[in-house]
Amino acid sequence: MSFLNLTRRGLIQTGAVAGAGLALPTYLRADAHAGYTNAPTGNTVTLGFNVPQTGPYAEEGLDELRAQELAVQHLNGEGDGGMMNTFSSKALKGNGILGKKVTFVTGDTQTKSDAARAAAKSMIEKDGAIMINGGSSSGVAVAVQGLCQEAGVIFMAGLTHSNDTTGKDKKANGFRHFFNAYMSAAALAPVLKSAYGADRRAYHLTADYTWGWTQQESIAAATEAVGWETVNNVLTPLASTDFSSYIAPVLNSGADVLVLNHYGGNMVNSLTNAVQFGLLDKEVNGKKFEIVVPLYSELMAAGAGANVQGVIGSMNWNWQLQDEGSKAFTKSFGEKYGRPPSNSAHTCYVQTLLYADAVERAGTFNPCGVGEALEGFEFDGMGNGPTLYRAEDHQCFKDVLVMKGKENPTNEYDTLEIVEQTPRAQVEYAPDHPMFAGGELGQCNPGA
Amino acid sequence: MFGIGKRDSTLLIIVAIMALFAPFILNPFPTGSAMAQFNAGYPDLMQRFVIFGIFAIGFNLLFGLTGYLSFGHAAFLGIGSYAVVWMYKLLDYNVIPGLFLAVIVSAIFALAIGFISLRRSGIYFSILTLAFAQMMFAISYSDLIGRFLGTTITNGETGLQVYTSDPQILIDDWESVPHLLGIVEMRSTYTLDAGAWSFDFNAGYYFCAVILLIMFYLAIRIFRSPFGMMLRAVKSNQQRMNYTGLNTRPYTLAAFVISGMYAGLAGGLLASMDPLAGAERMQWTASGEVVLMTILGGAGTLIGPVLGAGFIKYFENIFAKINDNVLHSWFAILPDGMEDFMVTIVHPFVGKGWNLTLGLLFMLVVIFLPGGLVEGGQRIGRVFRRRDRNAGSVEADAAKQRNPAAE
Amino acid sequence: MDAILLQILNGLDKGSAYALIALGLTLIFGTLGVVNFAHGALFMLGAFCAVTVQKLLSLSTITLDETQKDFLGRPLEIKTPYVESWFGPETGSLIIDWSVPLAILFAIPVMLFIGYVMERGLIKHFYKRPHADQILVTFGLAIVLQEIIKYFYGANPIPTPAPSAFVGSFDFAPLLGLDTSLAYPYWRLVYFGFSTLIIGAVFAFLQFTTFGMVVRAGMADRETVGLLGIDIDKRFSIMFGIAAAVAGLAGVMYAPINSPNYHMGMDFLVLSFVVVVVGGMGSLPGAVLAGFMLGILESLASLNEVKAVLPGIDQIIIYVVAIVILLTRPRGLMGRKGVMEE
Amino acid sequence: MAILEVKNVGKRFGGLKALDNVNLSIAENTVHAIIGPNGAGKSTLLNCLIGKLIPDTGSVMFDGQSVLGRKPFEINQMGISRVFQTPEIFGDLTVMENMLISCFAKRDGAFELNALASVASQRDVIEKAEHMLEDMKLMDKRHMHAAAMSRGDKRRLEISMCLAQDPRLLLLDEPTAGMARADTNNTIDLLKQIKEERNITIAIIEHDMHVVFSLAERITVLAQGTPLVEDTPEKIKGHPKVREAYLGESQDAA
Repeated sequence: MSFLNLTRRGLIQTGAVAGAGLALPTYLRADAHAGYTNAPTGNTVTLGFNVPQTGPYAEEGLDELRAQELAVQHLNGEGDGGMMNTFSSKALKGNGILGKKVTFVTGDTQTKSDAARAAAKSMIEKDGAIMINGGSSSGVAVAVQGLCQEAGVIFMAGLTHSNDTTGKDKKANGFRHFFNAYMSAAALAPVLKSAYGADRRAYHLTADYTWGWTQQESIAAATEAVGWETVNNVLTPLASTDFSSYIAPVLNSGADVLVLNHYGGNMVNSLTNAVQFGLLDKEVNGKKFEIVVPLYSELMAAGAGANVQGVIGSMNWNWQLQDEGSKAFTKSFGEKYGRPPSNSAHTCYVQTLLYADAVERAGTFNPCGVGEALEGFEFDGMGNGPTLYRAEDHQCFKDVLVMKGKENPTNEYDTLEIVEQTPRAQVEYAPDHPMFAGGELGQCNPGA
Repeated sequence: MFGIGKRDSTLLIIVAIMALFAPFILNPFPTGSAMAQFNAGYPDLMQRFVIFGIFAIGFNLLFGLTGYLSFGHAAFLGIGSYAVVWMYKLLDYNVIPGLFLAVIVSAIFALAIGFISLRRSGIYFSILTLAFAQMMFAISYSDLIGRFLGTTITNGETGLQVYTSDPQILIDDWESVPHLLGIVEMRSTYTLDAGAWSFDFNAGYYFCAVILLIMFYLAIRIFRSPFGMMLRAVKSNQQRMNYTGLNTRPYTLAAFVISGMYAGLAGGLLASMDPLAGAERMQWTASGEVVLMTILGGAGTLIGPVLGAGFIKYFENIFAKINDNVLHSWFAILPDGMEDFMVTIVHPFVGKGWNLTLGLLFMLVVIFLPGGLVEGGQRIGRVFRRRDRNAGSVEADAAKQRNPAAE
Repeated sequence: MDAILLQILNGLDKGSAYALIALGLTLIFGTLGVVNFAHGALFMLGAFCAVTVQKLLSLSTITLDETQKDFLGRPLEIKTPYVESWFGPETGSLIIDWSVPLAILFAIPVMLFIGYVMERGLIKHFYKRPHADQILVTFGLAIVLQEIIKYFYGANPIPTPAPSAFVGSFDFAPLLGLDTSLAYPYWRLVYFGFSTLIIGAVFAFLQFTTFGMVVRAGMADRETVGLLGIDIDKRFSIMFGIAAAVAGLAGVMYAPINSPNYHMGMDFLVLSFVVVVVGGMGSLPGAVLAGFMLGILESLASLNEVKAVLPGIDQIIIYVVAIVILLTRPRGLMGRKGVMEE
Repeated sequence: MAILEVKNVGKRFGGLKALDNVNLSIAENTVHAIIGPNGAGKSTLLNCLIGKLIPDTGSVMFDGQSVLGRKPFEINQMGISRVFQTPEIFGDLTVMENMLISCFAKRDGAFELNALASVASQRDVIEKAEHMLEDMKLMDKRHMHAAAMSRGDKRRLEISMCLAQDPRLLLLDEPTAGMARADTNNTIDLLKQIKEERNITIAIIEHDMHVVFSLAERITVLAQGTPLVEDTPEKIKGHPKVREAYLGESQDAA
């Protein structure tokens, strides 16, 4: 055995030399001293925007892409500057990043881990992208985050709401601006209690995949803490399009609240089906029956139409916020694209600026330097009030919005209204919280 | 040579040369140029070309020869990937044990699924294989077995990956990514800059390419063997086979298992290049993709499936990345109005519209080239080689064996 | 007990959708011998007929309201649908409210036409081609159709509500003398009724009209009917149109149940093939029977009591049933010998 | 001595009695014809002999072994080859390949996983196949796709493939059905030649009296699922029962 080991190690030593000899030139071809993947050469730097462009989340991906394009414009000093004017850090000057003009490449995640990794790899290997930004599912975020860790580039996660992204699957090269299931639940529970009372019996329908599980776990724990009882939790297949057979039994279960731990098409359909069954018109246990959707998005609300009316949920950000940052972003996005930005657009926009800012402050594109600049970074002026990128798990902490479907929308974008802006302190948790346990951030990897 | 005929040797040598020089062939445009968008010579895509080539070759051994259309082959692809990642988790990052396990496990599954499904033929067989694969997809996607046992088998939708807490009993300090026997890391890449051009030579790609060549060689051997002839006989006339004293079942089952092993190997290689195994690799869309690859390239031909695989993967990875910015840069030389006009015209077909282009090409190919891309190649070949028509193309035989009228 | 009744009811409703789609598919697949991967796309086109009618009826004049502001602080645009200005607000909004049933009138000619054109322009040339080629061309067509819809309507689902008269649910419990609730949505009951009507109509058409009789004869033995000097090809084109219309109508009425999106056809594609094959190739009654059977079994498998014993069974029940049936009955429930078995 | 012994075989399809107490014995090295009007049960009987159908009663012994319950390929491997009414050949394969398959089946049995050996290296099989094609005058067509041949050639190929297996019993099911007169005569000549050159038992089911009387040494007449009479052709020709049951109507039909 030891002989074998020796041989192996011997092989490896020669191998390591050969490997290094093979590996080095790729990443160092431009700047022999940089020592990190895709060190930018010349006067441009390339960002990689990896969003779903086909498949069910294509519309969301499109909105993310719009925001990212806008961010690039602002970084390059075009347009009105948007949130760069309200951002508390003043490192960005509108002359690109570190004086290099920003260009970008795009990829299609198809909302599939494989395709997302292929697209990210192509941007890293072929186009020399220095960072990857975007996406709209937790599975994809975890997959691409792992890839970026291995490749040695920074990953800004886009829309990913699963606890795992900065929990058991967290990575040193990955950062998440979006909130997570735990924070949604922590923000929602008090509002739900005050709106519907403490004596409620909740029936959960949960999409049968990682995000659904963590969302259900979080909201159940938070609502139980305010006195609610969880009557049942039913896992629904992701591929379901018709949720009638899961909704039919709800009325006879003795529950008076239905919690839909669904996202995207699942949520649009399950909510539509639930309203069809007339759940919202019923009275159970002497109380009006209610539906809760822990994670909302503008596009889902648009897809579900009138069915969202009166239904409470949470969001990372909304264009109706009245702080200066949100107003500036909504204005410049609205003027360019004729529509208000979605919360995933906001996340991707902010992440692009934050990345650029971190590079400026670190004075290098080296992911380790950038990571260091982002870790523990506190700032304001990007919507959601004072914000922290926590060093321990790279989760962002900021105010969370509790939303409600608007009863009488005046136009197609006016589907949701802000019920409460839950302060950051209320949604914070310890880095070693059991729902986030199991993973390790590891060391930052600069690649080559 | 190598126990195969002259034409087949020629084909094998051509494929070998193409594989060897792929980094040059696939990167014909200077890096900075507008056309560089069409370059496909970067490690990830080159790896995908050969891996899906292996998958399609294997699928063709079943479908192209016996005519049995499996709609669940992606199940074996997924199994192969899971097997390799499990070996990473239990042993270390060496890819070899995992690849062996991938082939063995996929063979076992193929044996079981094939044994049951091959009791039926035609569309009934297709639906049986589809049903098995979709079941396996659902089970993996929600990790039903893992949940039942209270542990993790597939890690659900996130995909199976290596955590530092895994046993990894053979791990050494230097190991952090998949490697071949400790000799070379799969991601090692040497980049050759030649003037405005740049070419990537990636260890993982060459590893896959060598395996592709071996698998291609084996496929040639199978095609030209009595066994391969029997498989074509199955497709042609099962009744006559039975009354010629031949038992069709073990032939089809053997073909199914071999082709499942190819798929398992391909899946294993995917995880060898990129240490992650996701459930969507098993979904019916993935099974459908290999069917399309094979038909598109030319079912029943040797090289067709490889071409089909390359074609589809090229569109998925190259066309999807062409956004409006790129379009504007292409047409920048035109006057402003013309530029915008051209961008508007091309816009629906690229970027997020890449599916549309692919769909249209499927239709065009099948309408105008009934024998798939191979037939296209032959037609071009015929134009160039009118003088010695008799020599024919290497693929002519195989193409002719396509069923002229299946009805 | 009430839970089981409710699931059976729900299964009938789901099953009616499956049956309707499978019926159209069988008309093409089991009779013309064409593997039509674009059938799901036809269903999707039907649903988008409903969306289109809703959008057309909602075409509006725009006036600016200076007292209200939009999100950029500009005067708010107030939209008044033309139909409201033509017929008065009440009749106008009633027309918009009933856009889905109205869409049936729109969808029938449109889908017949699409089906007819598809057959004449494309499918016709593939009758003699291998099934593999049919798969490739119809799959390509399905992608093209859904990408076209995506281009014009976007990827997001579009809410297409049923008339407000059908909002809410009907409680069967008092009817059956049960003391719990057995509520089922009105629109789904309508869907069930509509599907049975269409299924009945198709069977009646094939059974009692000369046209139908010729087509049935052609299904059984195409050559002989051709020899009789009957232009069977033309009738088959019309059958293709009818199959498309059946799929389209299934889609129109489905729109209020789930907001239509461009890939809904692909979601139904695999399922509809399973239904048709379980029913047995070439058998219309088989397709209908299998549709209802799978719908009911799927619903029953999602009973909490069942899931407690077999977690995840609802995800795989369709496939388990398909495997069991195909292994015990070689040609599905009612399949004919020799159809798509080569 | 009898190579095939059919005893008390009966077969019903629902209410229809297709075969009723059939006894038949085919002697080695003879050409034995089974004739009878439509619906007499000829095809049913044949299918019982080759494993496609299993009779309800009775036994079928081939060379002392029962064939009942065996699968078609097993019965073939016992030494019974069958020629179909419409030639069953591998249409997508070349004539040579058709012949090779037959030869491989003879050499390697029902299944052999020789996936890596090249066909070209199997000299013994190739020689045998070529020899057979030469014998049967198909050598010049060996590169043709079998489906592209004339009906007569397809029949010739099918018979050759059966012969390549050196069967002990060759079953022919209306080998000239639907053929032009010239093709029919060719087929008759071919079968005569086979009969003369090879030690082989031939059982032939035929409608066409011309074929039957040109070839058969013994004839069994089947009517309504049961054997009416068995004798030499000369005797059968004059047999009043046969005339009554069969010949009168069939001469026009042929």
